[in-house]
Amino acid sequence: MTSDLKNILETLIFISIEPLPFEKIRTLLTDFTSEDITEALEALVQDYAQKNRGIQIVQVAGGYMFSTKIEYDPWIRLLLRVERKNRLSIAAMETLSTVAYHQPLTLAEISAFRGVDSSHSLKTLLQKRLVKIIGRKKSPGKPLIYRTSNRFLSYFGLESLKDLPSQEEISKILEEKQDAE
Amino acid sequence: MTSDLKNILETLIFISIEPLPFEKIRTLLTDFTSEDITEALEALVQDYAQKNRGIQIVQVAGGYMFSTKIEYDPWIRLLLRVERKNRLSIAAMETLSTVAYHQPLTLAEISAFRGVDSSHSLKTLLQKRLVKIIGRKKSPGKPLIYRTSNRFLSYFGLESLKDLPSQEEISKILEEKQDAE
Amino acid sequence: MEAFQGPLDLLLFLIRKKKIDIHDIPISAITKDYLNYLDQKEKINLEREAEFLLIAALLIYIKSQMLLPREIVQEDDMEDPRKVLVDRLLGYQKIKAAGSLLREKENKELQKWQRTFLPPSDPSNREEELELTEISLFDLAEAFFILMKKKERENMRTIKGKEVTHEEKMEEMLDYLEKHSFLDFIEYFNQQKTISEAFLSFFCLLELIKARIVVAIQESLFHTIKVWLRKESPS
Repeated sequence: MTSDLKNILETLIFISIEPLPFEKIRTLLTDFTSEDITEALEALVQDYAQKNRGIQIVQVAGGYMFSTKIEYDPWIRLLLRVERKNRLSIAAMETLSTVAYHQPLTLAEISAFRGVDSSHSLKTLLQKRLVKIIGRKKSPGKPLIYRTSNRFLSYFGLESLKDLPSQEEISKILEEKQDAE
Repeated sequence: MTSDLKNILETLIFISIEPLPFEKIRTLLTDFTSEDITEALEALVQDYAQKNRGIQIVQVAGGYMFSTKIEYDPWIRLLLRVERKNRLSIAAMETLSTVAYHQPLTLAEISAFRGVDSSHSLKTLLQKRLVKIIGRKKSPGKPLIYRTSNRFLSYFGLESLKDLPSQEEISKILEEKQDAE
Repeated sequence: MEAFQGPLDLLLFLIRKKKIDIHDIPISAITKDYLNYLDQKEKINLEREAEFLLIAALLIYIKSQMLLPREIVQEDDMEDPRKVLVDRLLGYQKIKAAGSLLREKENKELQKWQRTFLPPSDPSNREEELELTEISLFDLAEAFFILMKKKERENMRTIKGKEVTHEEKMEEMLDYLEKHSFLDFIEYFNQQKTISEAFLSFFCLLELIKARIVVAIQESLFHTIKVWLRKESPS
């Protein structure tokens, strides 16, 4: 029975193109308890985490999904005949980091944090669906308010915003930089 | 090494949109002999054929590909039904935006604007309560008149319809997109 | 100026270069460095220039504040005129550092690949498959007629090709399938030279599907329809 539950979970995660949230699994599998599902999920993730597997189940953006393991990237690019995937520009990354740590906020606020006009980078991020409009601010001019999207989370392999680099990690980076110079 | 070859094969089959032919694999993996590849493929297919797996590797149209197992089809259908229900199709999204920006209006007006019959999308939107009927037009046939609902506003985090992103704001983003392409 | 994301970036660079404590910036010296740097650069993007000058003005303002004789007040109440700047620099520094950590994650994630298509269900289970991933003839016809409309609009060239017979077309399609292993519906129909030939190949395709020689699958909603030769097709 447990093996069957594990198989069902494997199938559901496999068939889902977007990260499959635990809550959704629970509403689908009404015959199983939350504990059973949690346990089977853990066992399944564990199965794929083994060395002798090329694919894995990752937890991103609040859900489970299949992805390949990093070390096989060269082979995939060989198969698909593609170069390395494009990275965000420095400006876009800075803008995204600003949104991530200070959200929700407006374009003017982003530009103030960065000291430069950020409309161009923000457009790029909207197009890439890494940032979304969530409404308007109740202030003069009623500027649009922005937030990071679920896609942002899966783009960086984060389960939730709580997994953003912490204050300690950031401080560590800054100290290292100081030491290096 | 054999395990690594098996992992590579697993990854390639996983990511390939079409069934992956043996010949293609051979031309990609020049470091391995045909025998090694055959052997690793068989082992891989065998791995997945075990009872305690929900997915499998099958040979179709002269190639290898992942597929789910028959016995889990009911679960897949359950998931897809839920997903489909929750997702707005492109047509529905188009219809919704037409209503949002041109309300109040009739079905004929929506269809004329989109250039396609929009009765189906409109039905979906009514079911999702994103659009509501507010009365009948005093014109031949007395067609129903539609508007977006309060639920629409709260769904998109808007206080009022005045807060919808303006034509200028959106066209700024879209123009950029065209430039990028 | 290209190398710096903006004036704050430049300031941070100058502060680090001189190994200055960010909480105790010697404003006079750093202002001099900053203005020198602006002078060195001849080509400044006009848009950016305003932003760089804005911070220059802030620096000069802070400098002037610091030169003013301080009133005798309690240390605690005294606001350091540099505080505004220091807060901004610290905030920006944090954003930049977080960005570099996110960059590491990005590098890692970009090497992972996800499927972007729906995998088919077990192909041996055809009845089930029909329901799930195989598209109906209606879908196929609909897609086709939309296509035809488009073709008509494009004022398709009416160069008369040679008359193609039903058998020839059928054979041509099977050859194509055998060679390419699959056939992209939209692409294939776009390649047809005349409307009548396109119609003919469409009806051939319907026959091949009905005879269960090929299978048509739409990988995900709104994607192109792909036609595959069934492996165990009746010959």
